[in-house]
Amino acid sequence: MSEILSLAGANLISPIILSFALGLIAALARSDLTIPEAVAKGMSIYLLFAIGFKGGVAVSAHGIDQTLVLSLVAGLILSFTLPVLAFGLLRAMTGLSTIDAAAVAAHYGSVSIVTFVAATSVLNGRMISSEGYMVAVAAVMEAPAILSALWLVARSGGGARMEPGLIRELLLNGSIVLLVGAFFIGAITGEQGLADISAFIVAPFKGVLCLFLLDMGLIAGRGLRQSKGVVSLGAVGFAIAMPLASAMIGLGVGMLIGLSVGGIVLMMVLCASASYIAVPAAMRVALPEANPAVYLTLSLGVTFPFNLTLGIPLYLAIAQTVTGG
Amino acid sequence: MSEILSLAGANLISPIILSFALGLIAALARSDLTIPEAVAKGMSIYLLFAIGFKGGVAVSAHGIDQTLVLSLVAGLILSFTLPVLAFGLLRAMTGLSTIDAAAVAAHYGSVSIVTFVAATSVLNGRMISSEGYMVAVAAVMEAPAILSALWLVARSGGGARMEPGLIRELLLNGSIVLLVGAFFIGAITGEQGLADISAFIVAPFKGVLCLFLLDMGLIAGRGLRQSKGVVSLGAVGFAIAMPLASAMIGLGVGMLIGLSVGGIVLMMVLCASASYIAVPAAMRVALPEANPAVYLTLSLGVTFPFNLTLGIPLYLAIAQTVTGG
Amino acid sequence: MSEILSLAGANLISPIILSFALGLIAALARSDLTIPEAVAKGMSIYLLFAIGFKGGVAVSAHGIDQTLVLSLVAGLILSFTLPVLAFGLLRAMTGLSTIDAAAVAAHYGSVSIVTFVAATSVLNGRMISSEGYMVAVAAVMEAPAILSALWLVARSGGGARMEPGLIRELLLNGSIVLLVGAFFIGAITGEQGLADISAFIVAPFKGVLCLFLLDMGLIAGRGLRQSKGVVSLGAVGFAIAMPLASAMIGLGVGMLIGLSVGGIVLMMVLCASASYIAVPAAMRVALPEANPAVYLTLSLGVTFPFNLTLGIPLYLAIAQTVTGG
Amino acid sequence: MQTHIAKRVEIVIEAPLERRLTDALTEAGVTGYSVLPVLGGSGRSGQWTRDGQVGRAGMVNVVCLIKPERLDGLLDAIFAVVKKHIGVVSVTDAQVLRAERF
Amino acid sequence: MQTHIAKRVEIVIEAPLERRLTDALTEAGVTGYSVLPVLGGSGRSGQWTRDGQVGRAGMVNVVCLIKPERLDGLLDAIFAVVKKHIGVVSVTDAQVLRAERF
Amino acid sequence: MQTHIAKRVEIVIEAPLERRLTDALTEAGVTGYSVLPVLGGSGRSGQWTRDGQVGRAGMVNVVCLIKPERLDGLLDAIFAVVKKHIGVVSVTDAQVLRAERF
Ligand SMILES: Nc1ncnc2c1ncn2[C@@H]1O[C@H](COP(=O)(O)O)[C@@H](O)[C@H]1O
Ligand SMILES: Nc1ncnc2c1ncn2[C@@H]1O[C@H](COP(=O)(O)O)[C@@H](O)[C@H]1O
Ligand SMILES: Nc1ncnc2c1ncn2[C@@H]1O[C@H](COP(=O)(O)O)[C@@H](O)[C@H]1O
Ligand code: NA
Ligand code: NA
Ligand code: NA
Repeated sequence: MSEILSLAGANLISPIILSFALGLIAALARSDLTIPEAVAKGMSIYLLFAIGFKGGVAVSAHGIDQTLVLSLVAGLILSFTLPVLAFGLLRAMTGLSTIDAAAVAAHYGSVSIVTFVAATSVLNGRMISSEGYMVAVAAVMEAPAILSALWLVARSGGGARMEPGLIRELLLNGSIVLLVGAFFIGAITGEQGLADISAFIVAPFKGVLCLFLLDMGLIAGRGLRQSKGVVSLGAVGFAIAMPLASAMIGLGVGMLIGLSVGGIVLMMVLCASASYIAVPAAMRVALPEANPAVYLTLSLGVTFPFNLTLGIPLYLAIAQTVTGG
Repeated sequence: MSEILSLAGANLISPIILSFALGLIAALARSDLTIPEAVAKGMSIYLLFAIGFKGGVAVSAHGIDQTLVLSLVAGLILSFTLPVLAFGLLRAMTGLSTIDAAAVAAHYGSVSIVTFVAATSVLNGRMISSEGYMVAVAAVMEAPAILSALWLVARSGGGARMEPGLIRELLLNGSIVLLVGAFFIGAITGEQGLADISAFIVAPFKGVLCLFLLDMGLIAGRGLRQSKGVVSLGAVGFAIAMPLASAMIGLGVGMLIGLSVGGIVLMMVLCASASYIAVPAAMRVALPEANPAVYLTLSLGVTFPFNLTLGIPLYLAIAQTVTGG
Repeated sequence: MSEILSLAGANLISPIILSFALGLIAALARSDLTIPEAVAKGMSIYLLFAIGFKGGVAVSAHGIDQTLVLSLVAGLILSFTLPVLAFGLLRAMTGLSTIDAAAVAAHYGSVSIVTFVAATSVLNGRMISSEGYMVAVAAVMEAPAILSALWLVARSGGGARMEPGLIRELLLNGSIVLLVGAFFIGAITGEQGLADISAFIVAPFKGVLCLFLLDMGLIAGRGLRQSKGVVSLGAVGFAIAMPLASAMIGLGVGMLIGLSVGGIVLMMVLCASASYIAVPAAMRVALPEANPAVYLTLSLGVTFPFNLTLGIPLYLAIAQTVTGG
Repeated sequence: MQTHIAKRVEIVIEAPLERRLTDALTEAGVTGYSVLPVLGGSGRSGQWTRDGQVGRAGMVNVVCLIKPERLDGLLDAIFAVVKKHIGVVSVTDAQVLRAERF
Repeated sequence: MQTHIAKRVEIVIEAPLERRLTDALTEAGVTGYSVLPVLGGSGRSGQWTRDGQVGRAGMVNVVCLIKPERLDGLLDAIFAVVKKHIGVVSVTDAQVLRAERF
Repeated sequence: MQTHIAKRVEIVIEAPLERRLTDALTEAGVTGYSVLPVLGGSGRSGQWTRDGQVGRAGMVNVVCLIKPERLDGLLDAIFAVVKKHIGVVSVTDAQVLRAERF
């Protein structure tokens, strides 16, 4: 226990977490500090490209082992099914309408790439290796949850629109294409490719992540300020209970598949994290009646900081304890 | 021959080319992946500054040899005359109007700095040195072709507008000023200056180039999708024949001047590449009747990827064979 | 003397200064070279974060010595009082109205972070260490001068508006929050934090500074072109006399407090430099009747380049001579 | 200079719906439109800003000049898209040069 | 499609005053507004451009659709903010869908 | 609040011609104008977007408020620039505060 706490403590005083805290505080204090939209988008492109590329290189180096396909399939199934769990929890814990609950559920079945990146960075800092293809699992988990949410609404007789072109749009979403594309470029060019561009995608990575998290903190803080009274205590409880529950499922799945400790932690983080970039945009198209303030507050305002600060070290400690690693 | 192929193959699986391919595929598949305009412009400023600076440092290190002036003069003459060749080929191979043909010709007399940068990066990867001032030759070749195109139209009785201020605008074009300015800064501050900022302009250079080519791929792909039916097969043939012909002229000129193998390759690339940034904007002012879809499709949609993938390794192989280098 | 000149000469041929000169020349020659607003803002965020972080790390490494509090208090007092000196000089040397003079005075009591950064970079280049907390002094000196200027106007019966919320806005200004926040992150995470992200905030720092100064040169040049006839010779004289006088005051204060030579130079630079980012925006709110062309021309068009080129080496030479360092 | 009567329709709509709206405009037979960025704003659904956003957040302003006789059909097409969504539509009387373009 | 008469008020104002203007709009009871970026321009106080700016420089264009009867009160509120500052205000007659929103 | 009749002229024009247009406006005696960015659009010459563009591509929206009596001269000046180029021009009736500025 004290080990977990010291781990969490060490995690909390990293530049990454403190940058997020700075953004959060600045926004809550109504500072006019902002990061231009183009710069924020540029950093997110950089992070997706770098993480995808490094994942691909790792696969090219260690080869494709048999758990790769299992992991991808598991990711797919998890992304399809976690929303059902989330939906159930939401109906039990909150008074949200079917549509709002389904929309929130979509976010929790999908993933937050930044949380994934932060977890990778914690693993790297502790010299714990992980399967390179976990980044492909992350990509696979982005979209299916949205379809589950639409199905949940349809089942309840709600007016979810399975718009023509929506599935296509989900699969060809910019972040997925970039992540998967960079993964393949990394897998094809391998160590040689990495050597070519590591001064760009490896060395400054953590620093860029700091500024990106500063921005995330600013957005989360602004969102929290806007959303006073929008979410109930029960909803906040959900936003902490759900990642914990999902992480346990991720733990079980990861062990079943036979992932390394690092891989298990990343699988837990993928399950536990909630999308706040791709899914919100999809929801505006597919479930416009759902209230954005609710799902953004929960996923970006509560679950994201929870995972970033306490979740990741906790998942790591649990994974290490359980696997004896 | 098999050597050329293996060279081309090695070139094709570099992160740079694959990033371009990723952008192209993403755009053709209608993914919503985009790079913000400000980020793309920022990267292009970075690349121009870095390439100019490094060229200047190289000149300050190796001194000004007698071929410098010859190269600049040759570049000027080539940029003035290549459009005439292009215009002739276009009239022979395509049914383009005088004005469209002249506009296309202007692009092929000018240069693509990104192609030049990609070639430099291939040379560096093979440890082939080249004259630092080739970057100044590139700058010198940007604008003259535009004047030739206007002259071609005027000669045919067309309504080319030699607008007041146009020449001034061409010479003080942002990319030329930045490239030449950075060249002088590099030449003045030399190795000491390079040591100061090499962690910025040397180390991450190739990585930035990848993201920039991703963007070029996105733009080229979007252009190709838009321009279905705009360009004839003859025009596409021109867009491949012209760089090959120009490269041969560049080869002859480079040998005549006495450039190194690396310098000859860069001279071939400058001749073979076609502008798609500065010249299109100038054409909208000077030859507004010309159809932008035609010249953009040919220069960015056909010639640029051709040079990037097959052209550069081919020119290198030819230069090495001919010079015995 | 000749030593000062050679120092100034060495300073003048650094990539940083030459980049500024390039921007200035490009703008004066009406080149269309521009840096996108988002990129410029991104670079300024990077610079503030990096400089704040490094200052914090320095404090965490060397500990808080007793001069820290003295320096902060001195910075506060200087920022409050320098506008009075500036106002007096302006009334003596120029025919500016009370309101214009007060607005200009506010700029000279505040600081230019970029000048501070350039000075740090000169000190680093000469291996002269300085107190890490000088960056906190810089933050402390940003805002008070604005209040002094409003007081100067009110005293003269002018209509300065002490708007509700203005003080809050000044203190929570984005640059102050970022600088101070990064300082604390650096102080908390210390050498370990620096090691994590030094490839991002240390290695490429000077290169980013070059591009940022290129942009400053472009803005200054555009401003100078616009402002023909706006400022009198007397005002230009002020824009050179004021930094010299302030630097001397900074020298005295720095020695009194017991700063190191590097610290004294930075204190001189803080006193001598004039704001051109935060204060102009505040003036538009608080003193809208003041003419922006006047204060921007003086602070960005005259004092900034003066400090950058001649001022910094001069202050360094003086500090070394006086302290015998 | 000869001018012609036209209607200027401006639609502030959520960015994720931009393509759906412009597709609807095209189907309704407009000859062109322009998309202008919006930095931020406020409405019944609260305040928002584009600052620092990474996803397709915020609103865009789609401007469409049309012949007056097309207005009704166009508004129907627009309404079908914005109906359930956040957004405002305004129409102003305008005059255009080169009527043959609209 | 049923439309309703409205006024479209557009204010080009210095960026540092944006928040003060939108606060004044909100106090004057408008139900919403949109802020559009301006890249550059020219006026009595000279020419300017956003290019390369680091601070809160330049102007923004605040657009506000309102019921006609609110116009006078709104213009007073706007004028109190822009009075001493750089900026221009224009009003056009417009028609809006979904009148209940304004 | 006293308002004055004016015309609001909006020109969507190719970015490379921006300076030529604003020079023509200034020569035609306008007292000011604002340039707004356009993200993308569609017209007879196809669809376009600013995304990822490096050069001076795309269009800008130049807005100009003028006294009604200046309109004709202004449209002539504008037309001389846009004639051969891609672009649309619209005029709406407007009212402005502070008439002395126009
Ligand atoms: N009255 C209005 N005038 C101008 N823009 C508005 C107005 N009402 C809403 N908007 C814009 O439309 C967005 C959505 O409005 P709403 O659906 O009311 O939340 C707002 O955030 C504004 O950008
Ligand atoms: N007549 C006008 N039409 C459109 N925008 C204008 C006009 N006059 C001024 N502006 C805008 O308002 C800003 C300030 O104008 P001014 O207060 O006259 O300097 C200018 O820089 C333009 O962006
Ligand atoms: N009817 C229209 N309404 C609004 N903008 C238009 C319209 N037609 C054209 N545009 C804009 O003007 C640009 C050029 O139009 P065009 O010359 O028709 O290709 C388009 O890409 C749009 O941005
Ligand atoms: Na999840
Ligand atoms: Na060429
Ligand atoms: Na000062």
